[in-house]
Amino acid sequence: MKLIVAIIRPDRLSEVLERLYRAEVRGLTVSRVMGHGGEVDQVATYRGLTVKMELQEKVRLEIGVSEPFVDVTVRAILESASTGEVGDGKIFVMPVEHVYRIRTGERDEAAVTPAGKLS
Amino acid sequence: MKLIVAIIRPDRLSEVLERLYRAEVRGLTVSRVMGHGGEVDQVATYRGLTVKMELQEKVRLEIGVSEPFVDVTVRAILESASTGEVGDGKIFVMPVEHVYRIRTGERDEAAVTPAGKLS
Amino acid sequence: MKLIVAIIRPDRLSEVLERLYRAEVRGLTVSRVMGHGGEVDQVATYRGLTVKMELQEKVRLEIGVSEPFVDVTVRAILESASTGEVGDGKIFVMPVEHVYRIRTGERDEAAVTPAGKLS
Amino acid sequence: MIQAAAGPPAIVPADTVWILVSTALVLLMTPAAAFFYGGLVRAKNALNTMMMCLGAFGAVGVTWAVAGYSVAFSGSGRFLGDTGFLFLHGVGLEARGSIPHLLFMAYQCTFAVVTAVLIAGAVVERMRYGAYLVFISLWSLVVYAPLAHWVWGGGWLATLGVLDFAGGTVVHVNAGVAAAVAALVVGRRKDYGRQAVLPHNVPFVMLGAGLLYFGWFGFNGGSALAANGSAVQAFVTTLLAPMATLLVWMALDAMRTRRATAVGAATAIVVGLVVITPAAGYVSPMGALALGALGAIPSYCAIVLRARTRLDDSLDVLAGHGIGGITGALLTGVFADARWGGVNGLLHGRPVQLGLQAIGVLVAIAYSGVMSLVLLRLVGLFIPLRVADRGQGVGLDITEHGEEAYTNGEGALLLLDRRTDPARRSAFATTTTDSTRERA
Amino acid sequence: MIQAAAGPPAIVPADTVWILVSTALVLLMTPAAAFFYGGLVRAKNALNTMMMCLGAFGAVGVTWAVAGYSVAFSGSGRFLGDTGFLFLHGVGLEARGSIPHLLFMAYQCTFAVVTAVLIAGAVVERMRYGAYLVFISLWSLVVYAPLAHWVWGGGWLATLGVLDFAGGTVVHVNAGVAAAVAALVVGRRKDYGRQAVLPHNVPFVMLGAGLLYFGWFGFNGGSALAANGSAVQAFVTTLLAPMATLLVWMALDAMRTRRATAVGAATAIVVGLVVITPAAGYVSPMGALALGALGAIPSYCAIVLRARTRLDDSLDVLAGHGIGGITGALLTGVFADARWGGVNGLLHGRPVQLGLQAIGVLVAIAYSGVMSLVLLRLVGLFIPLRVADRGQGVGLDITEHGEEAYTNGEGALLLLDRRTDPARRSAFATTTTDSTRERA
Amino acid sequence: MIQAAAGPPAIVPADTVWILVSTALVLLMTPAAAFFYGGLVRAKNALNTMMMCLGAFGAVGVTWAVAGYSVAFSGSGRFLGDTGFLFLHGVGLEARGSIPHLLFMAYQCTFAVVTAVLIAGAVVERMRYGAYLVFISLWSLVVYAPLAHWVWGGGWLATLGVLDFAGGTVVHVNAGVAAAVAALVVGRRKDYGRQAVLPHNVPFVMLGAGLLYFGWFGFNGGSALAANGSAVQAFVTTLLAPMATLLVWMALDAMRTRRATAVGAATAIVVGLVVITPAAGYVSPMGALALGALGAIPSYCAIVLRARTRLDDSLDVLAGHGIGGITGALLTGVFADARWGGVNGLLHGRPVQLGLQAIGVLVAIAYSGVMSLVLLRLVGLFIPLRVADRGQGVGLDITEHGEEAYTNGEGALLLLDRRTDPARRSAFATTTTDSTRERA
Ligand SMILES: Nc1ncnc2c1ncn2[C@@H]1O[C@H](COP(=O)(O)OP(=O)(O)O)[C@@H](O)[C@H]1O
Ligand SMILES: Nc1ncnc2c1ncn2[C@@H]1O[C@H](COP(=O)(O)OP(=O)(O)O)[C@@H](O)[C@H]1O
Ligand SMILES: Nc1ncnc2c1ncn2[C@@H]1O[C@H](COP(=O)(O)OP(=O)(O)O)[C@@H](O)[C@H]1O
Repeated sequence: MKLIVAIIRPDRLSEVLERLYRAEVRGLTVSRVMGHGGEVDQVATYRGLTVKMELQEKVRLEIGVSEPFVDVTVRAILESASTGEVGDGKIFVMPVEHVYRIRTGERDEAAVTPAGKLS
Repeated sequence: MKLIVAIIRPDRLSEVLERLYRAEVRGLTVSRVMGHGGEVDQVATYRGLTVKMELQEKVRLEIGVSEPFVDVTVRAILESASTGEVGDGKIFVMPVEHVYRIRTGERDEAAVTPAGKLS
Repeated sequence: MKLIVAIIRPDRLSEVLERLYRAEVRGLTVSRVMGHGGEVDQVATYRGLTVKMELQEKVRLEIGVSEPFVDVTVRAILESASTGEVGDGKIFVMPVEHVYRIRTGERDEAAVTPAGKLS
Repeated sequence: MIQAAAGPPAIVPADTVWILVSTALVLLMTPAAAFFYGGLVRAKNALNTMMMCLGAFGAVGVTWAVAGYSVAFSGSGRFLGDTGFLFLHGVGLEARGSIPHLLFMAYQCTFAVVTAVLIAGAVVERMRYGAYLVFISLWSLVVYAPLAHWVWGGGWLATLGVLDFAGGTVVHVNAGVAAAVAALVVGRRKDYGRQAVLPHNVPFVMLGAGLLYFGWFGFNGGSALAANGSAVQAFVTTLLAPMATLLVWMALDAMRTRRATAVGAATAIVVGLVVITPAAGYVSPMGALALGALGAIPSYCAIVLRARTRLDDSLDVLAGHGIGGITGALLTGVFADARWGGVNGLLHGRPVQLGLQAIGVLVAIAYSGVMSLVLLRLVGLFIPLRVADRGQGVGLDITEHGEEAYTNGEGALLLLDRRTDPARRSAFATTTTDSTRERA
Repeated sequence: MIQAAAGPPAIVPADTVWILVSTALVLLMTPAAAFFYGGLVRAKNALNTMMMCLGAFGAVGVTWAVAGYSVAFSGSGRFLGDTGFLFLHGVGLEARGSIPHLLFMAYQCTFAVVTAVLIAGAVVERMRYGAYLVFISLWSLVVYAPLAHWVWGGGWLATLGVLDFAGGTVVHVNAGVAAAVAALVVGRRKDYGRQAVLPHNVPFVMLGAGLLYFGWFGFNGGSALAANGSAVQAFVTTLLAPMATLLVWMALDAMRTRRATAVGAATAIVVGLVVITPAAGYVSPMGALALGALGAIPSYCAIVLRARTRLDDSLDVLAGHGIGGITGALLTGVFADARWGGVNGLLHGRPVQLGLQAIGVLVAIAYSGVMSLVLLRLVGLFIPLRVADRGQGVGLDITEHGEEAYTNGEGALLLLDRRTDPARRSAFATTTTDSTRERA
Repeated sequence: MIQAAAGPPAIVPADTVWILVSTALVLLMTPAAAFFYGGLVRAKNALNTMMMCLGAFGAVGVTWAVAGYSVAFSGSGRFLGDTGFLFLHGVGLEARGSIPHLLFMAYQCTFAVVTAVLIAGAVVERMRYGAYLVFISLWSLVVYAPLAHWVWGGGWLATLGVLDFAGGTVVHVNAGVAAAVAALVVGRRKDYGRQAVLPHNVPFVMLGAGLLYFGWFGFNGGSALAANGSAVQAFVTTLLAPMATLLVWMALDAMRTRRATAVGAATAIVVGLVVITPAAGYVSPMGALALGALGAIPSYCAIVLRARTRLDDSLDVLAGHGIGGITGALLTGVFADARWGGVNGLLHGRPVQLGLQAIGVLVAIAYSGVMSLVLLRLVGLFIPLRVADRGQGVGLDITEHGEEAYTNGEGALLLLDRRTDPARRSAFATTTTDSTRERA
C-alpha cells in the first residue's frame, strides 16, 4: 500500500481528476494549500505598500493505492498536471502500513477497491 | 511511531473527537478537505446549468501516536466515524521516523505524551 | 528522501519561513489546520450560550527533503517556531519512497533540488 | 399647515414624498432581515435562510395585493374587512388621508412582507421551503391581515383605545408568537442541544442590523402617514431608543461574560427598535431612552433562558420580537404622554392605558398562537414541514435550492457524471440533462 | 396643488426632495450592481468585477458632466443635442420642470453610470480593465447619450410616440445588446464550456438584488420628475411587478429542477424590475402584476438556452436586461392604459402602440449593436481588450489590480523578496521599491 | 418660495422630509464605516473593528442626547453652549429654522456618532474596547461638541467668517487629528512594520464606500437644513467631486504601480467626499470637479508616505480624513464662488477667505490635538488602553468580544470542557456555566 501525495496547480485539477478516472483510480482526497518553490512571486499593492505574495495557491491530492496502481497513478498525474512552467508541483510516494475502510472496517487492498469491484 | 491519517464525514467529527478523548488520545490536527469516492454525487443548479459536485466535504484527522496506541486509535475512529453508508472515509496508518515537540525539542515517545503525564 | 510535516502556530510562520530560507530549504507547502493538544481552550459566547473552542488555528508545513537536509530542516523549525508555551506544535519526519517533479518528471534528489542549483 | 389650505381629502406632496421614502425603507427591511438571519445560521443553510426572506416578496407580496389588503383595510367592519379591494379593485390615486390610496396600499404591503419574514428565524435550518412559503402566505391572510384590521383598519381594538403606533402587537408580538408555535410544530433541528451552532458570518448580522435601523425609520416614522410632527417624533424616538438598549445590553453582556458581544449588539439594536415601535408616536424623547433602556432587560433574559430550554426558536424570534413587542406595548401604557401625542399612560396619571395595552397583547398572543397552530397543522397535512435529518446534515441550501452559498474558485471542482459516459466528457464539464439528476 | 400656486417654471420643494432622494437611490444601484455581479463570479475575479462597476463613477460620471449631458439634453435637435451644456455651462439652480436644472442633470448622471455598468456583466473575468473603462466612457457618449436624447431629450422617438417611462429601451435593451456584442468581440473566457464557473458568494448576489430593488424606486419613481400621482403609480408598479416575476420564476425553477434557486430568485427580482421599467407610469397595478408574471418567461428561457450556446455573456446581461427590456417595452404597448397615464395599448383597443414600441426596440437594437461594435473595434486598435489565458488563470484581481479580495489572517503569508537581498529582511516584511516589481 | 408664505419661524413640510431623509442617510454612514473599516483589517479583528463603529450608537448617541447637544447648540455663547438643552429639556416639535427642533437635534446626533467613529480607524487591532468607548464618549462631549459650537452653533469661528458647509474642520480635520494622536498614544500594533497586514475582505470595503457615498448625500445635502437650492447644490457637488477624485486616484495608482487598486478606488471615493464636505454649498459644479481632482493628490501622497513611517495610523484616518479635510477646507477658500453661495474665494478675487480657512484648520488641529491627548492620558490612568501583544496575536474578536467573525459549518468543532467532567457530555455540547470560563 502506498499513499501518493501530489501538489498541483489549481487549474490543472480538472484534467488530473479526469485522467485519474480513466486510469480507474476512484478514491481520493483533495485540499487547498499554499506552496512556495521556484515560482516568480506575485505582487500585491495595498495602499502605500507593495507586497510580495511568496505563497501560491496549489491543490493537494492524497491517493491511497495498492502496489500495482502506484505507477499508473504517478504517470497519470505527471502527464495531466504538467504545463512545463516552474511551479507545476511535486509528487510524493509514501509507504502506508495499513488502510481501513471506515464503513466496513475492511483492511488494506479491500479498503481501497471500489465497492463496485467487489460485487 | 505512527501517523494515523483519517478521512471522515464532517458530521461525525464531534463523536470521533469524543471517542478519541475517552481513548486518552489527546493530540491531533484537523483540516477540511474534499473527497471523492463511491458516493452518490450532489447536484447543483446555476442558472441554465445543472452541475454535479463530485467532491464532497470531508474532515481529515492527523494523529501521531506511539506504537501501543495505534490499534486503540484506529478502533476508536472505526467505531465512532462509521454510519454504514458509502462515503464514511478511510484510515491510513503510516510509519514515522521521528516526532519532535517543538516547545521543548523532546523526541519521539516523549513528544506525543501529554504534558500532564510527565509530571 | 523524507517528508517533514510540521504543525506550528500561525504567528510563527513568518519566522519559520525566513529561517528555512536561510537554511537553503526552498520548496514547501503550507496549509491551515486546526489543532487540539494541551492548550488552554478559548471561550466564545453566542447569545445565551458559552462555548469552548477546543480546536486552535495552526499552520501545517510539508517539506520534502533529501537525507542530508533532514536535520538542518528540523533544527531550523525547532528554533524558529518555539515560544516555550504549550501549543507550539509538533514535527513529524516521515519516510518517502519517491519524489517526482511534475514539470520535468525528474525523480528523487533531482526533484527537490531548486532549479537554480542544476544549471 | 399646508393641510389646512386643502379641501376635505386632498393629497399633500410632502406627505406623499415621505411615504414614498418610507415604503422604500420598509421594503429594504426584508433583505436586511435576510442578512441578519442569514449570518446567524451555518454556512450550509445560509441561502435557504435568506431565501425564506426574499421569497416572501413573491408569496406574501402577491397575496397581499390580491386579497390581504382587502381583508385588512376595506370596509368598516369591526372584525374583518370586506371584499371591496380584492385584486386592488378601486385602489387608485385618489386621496386616503393626505396621500394617494395606492401608496397607502404599497406601504402596508411592505409591512405584511416583513412581518411574515420574521417567523423564518424560528424554523431555519430544518423547515421545507415550499411548506414555509405556503404557510406564510396563508398566515399573512388569516392571521396578520385581521390583526392589522383590528388595530389599524378601524377594527375593535382601535375602538377600544389600544395604542400601537407602528406595530408592536400587530407585527412583533404576532410574529414572535407565531414563530414560537412554528418552532414547536416543526420540531427541533437535528443537532439542537448536542452541538453549538455558531453564526457563520457575524458581519452579515451587523449589516442586517444596520440596514434594519435605517429601514425602521420608514417603519415607525412613516406610520404617521404624513410628514408632520408625529412623524418627526416617531423618527427621533426610533433613533434614540436603540441607543439606550444597546448601552444597557452591552452592560448586561459585560456583567455576565465580561465582554460585549457583536451578535449581542446587533440583537440589542433590533430589540430597541422593536420596543419603541408601539410607542414611537406617543412618548417623549427622554421617554424613548427610558423605554429603550428598560426594554433591553426582558429580551436579554429571555434569550439567555431560552438557550437552556428545549424550544429551538433558533434565532430567538420569540425572545427578540415577541418579548420585545410585549415590553414595548406595555411600556407604551406606562410612558405615553399626552403632550407628545394623544393620551397619557400610567406615569402621567392614567393607569387604565396599561390595562388596555395588556388586553391588546393578550388578544394578539391568543389569536396568533391558536391560528398559527391551526394553519401549520393544516399545511402539514398536505406537505411535510420538515427536512429529514439526513438532509439537515447535508444542509438546506443543497436539499432545498440545489446551491451552495460559497463555492471556492476554479469551478474545477465540478465534473461531469463519469459513470454514465466518460467519453462524452470532452467538451463540457457540466451537464444539463435533467433526467440524470438525483436528489442529494 | 402646490404647482397651481406657482408661475410658469417654478421649483416645487416637494418635487425637489423626491428627485434628490431618487438620485441618491439610483446612485446606490451602481454599488448594488457591483455586488450582484461580484457575487456571481469566481473569487479570483471578484474585485475586478466590482471595480468595473465602481470605476464607472469616475469614467462615465465625469464624461457625463463634461459632455454627455449636453449631447443628450441640450437644444431641440431631433437627433442630437447641441453644445450648450458642455462642461455644465448654463446648468444652474433655475427650474427645469419643477426641479432645479442642476438636479435634473445629476439625476440623469446616475442613469448614465448605471447603464454603462450593466455591460460589465458580459465581459467579466477576461476584459482588460483599462480598455473597459475607455470603452464604457465612449459608449456613454456615443451610444447612450444619443438614445437618451431620442427618447427623453425631445428627439425623434419621443415625437413618434414611443413610450419608455424609465428606460426600457434606452437603458436595458441598449445595455443588453451592447453587452452581447462585447461578449462576442472580447471572446469567451478561457474556461468557458469546459468548467462550470460557479458564483463565489451568493449572499452578495442577494444583497445586490435587495439594494437594486430599493434603488429602483428612484429609477422608476423618480422618472416622473415630480412627487405626483405618476410617481406614486410608477413606484407601486415597481413594487408589484418583481413580486409576480419572482413567484413565476420560482415556479419555473421548481418545474425544471424541482427546486427554487437563490441565484434564480435574485435574477427574477432584477428581471421583474427591468420588465416594469418602460411601463411603470403607464399601466395599472394589476397590469404590473401581469407584466411581471409574463415577463419572467422570456428571460427565464433565454438564460436556460444561452447556457447551451457558445455565447459567453457571462452573467446573462442579454437575457436579463436585453430580453427583459424588450419584453417590457412590447408589453407596455399591450397593457398601457389611458386611465393610468396617457395612452392606451393593445388590450385597451389601440394596437398601434405595440407597433410603435416594436420600432423603439428595433432602433435601440440596431443602433446599440452597430455602434457598440464599432467602438469596441476602435478601442481594440489601441489597447488589447482581453487578458491572456494565463492571466485569466491567475485571476483578474491580481493581473489588473494587484490585489486579492480575501486574504486570510496573519499577513504572515507575505514576505520580502528574498532573492534580491536576504540580509535586508530584518525590519520590514514588505517592500515598496517599485522597480523590483514584476507583473504576475 | 413656500418659506415666503410662512410667518417668522414656521415648519416647512418639504424641508422636514428632506431632513428626515438626510438624518436616516447619515445614520447609515456608521454601519457603512463599520464595513469600510472592518473589511480592511484582518479577519481576527473584524468584529472588534465593526463594534467600534456600532458601539458608538450607544456610547456617543446617548451622550449626545443627554449633554452633547446642549454643549454644542444651546445658548449664544461664543465658546460653549449652556445647560439649556441638557437631557433634551425644551427640545420639542417647535420650529428651529424651518424644521422641528427635535429633528435638528437628531440630525446633529448622527453627525456626532459618525465623527467619533472615524477615530477607530487609527487604533484598530490593538485598543481595548471599553477604553475606546469611554474615550469617544468623552471626546464627543469635550472635543466635538465645542468645535461644532464654534462653527455651527453661532460660536466664534462662525462669526469670524470661516466657511465649513458640512464639517470639513469640525468633522474630518478634527477626527483625523484625534486619530493620529490616538495612534501615537495607544502605540503601534505588535506586527506593525514586520508583517504586511492585508485587508481580509475587500468587497466589504467597497460596500462601505458605496454606502458612504449614498449616506453622504444626507451629510452634505442635508446641511442646507432645507430642501432649497443650497441643498441641491451641495447634493450635486457631493455627487461630482468623488467622481473626479476617483479618476485622478486611479491614474496616480496606475502611474505608481501600473494598476488601479480596489482598495484605492474605495479610498478615493471617501477622500473625494471628505474634500467636498466643507465646500459643498459654496462652489460651482465645475469647481467641485476641480476640487475633487486636486483633492486626490495630498491624501494619495500622505497615504504612500505614512506607510513608510513608524506612525501606525492603521487605516489612514489622518491621511484620508485629516489631510482630506484640510485640503477641502483650504480649497473652499480658493474656489468659493459668491454666485453659488455666499462669498468669494481666492479664485474669485477674495484671498482673505483662504486665510480664514487656514485659521479654521489650525484651530481645529490645535484644539483637537491637545484635548484628544489629554483625554487619552486621562482615560489611560483608569483603564489600560492597549491589548497585550499576546491578545493581539489571538485577535481582538476573541479577547474583547469572545466571538469570531466567521466560524465554519458544523458547529461540530465545538466541544464541552472534557477535563471537568467527561461523563456529563451526553446531552449538551455546550456549557453555560460561567464559572468555568477562562480568559483566552
Ligand atoms: N520540497 C518540497 N516539499 C513540499 N512541497 C514542495 C517542495 N518543493 C516544491 N513544493 C510544492 O510544489 C510547488 C511548485 O514547486 P516548484 O519547485 O516551484 O516547481 P517546479 O517543481 O516546477 O520546479 C510549490 O509551490 C510547493 O507547493
Ligand atoms: N483511495 C483513497 N485515497 C484517499 N482518500 C480516499 C480514497 N478512497 C476514498 N477516499 C476518501 O474517503 C471518502 C469516502 O470514500 P468512499 O470510497 O466513497 O467510501 P466508502 O469507504 O464508504 O466506500 C472519499 O470522499 C475520499 O475523501
Ligand atoms: N499527537 C499529535 N498528532 C498530531 N498533531 C498533534 C499531536 N499533538 C499535538 N498536535 C498538534 O500540535 C499542536 C500543539 O500541541 P500541544 O500538545 O498542545 O503542544 P505542546 O507540543 O507544546 O505540548 C496541537 O494544536 C495540534 O495541532
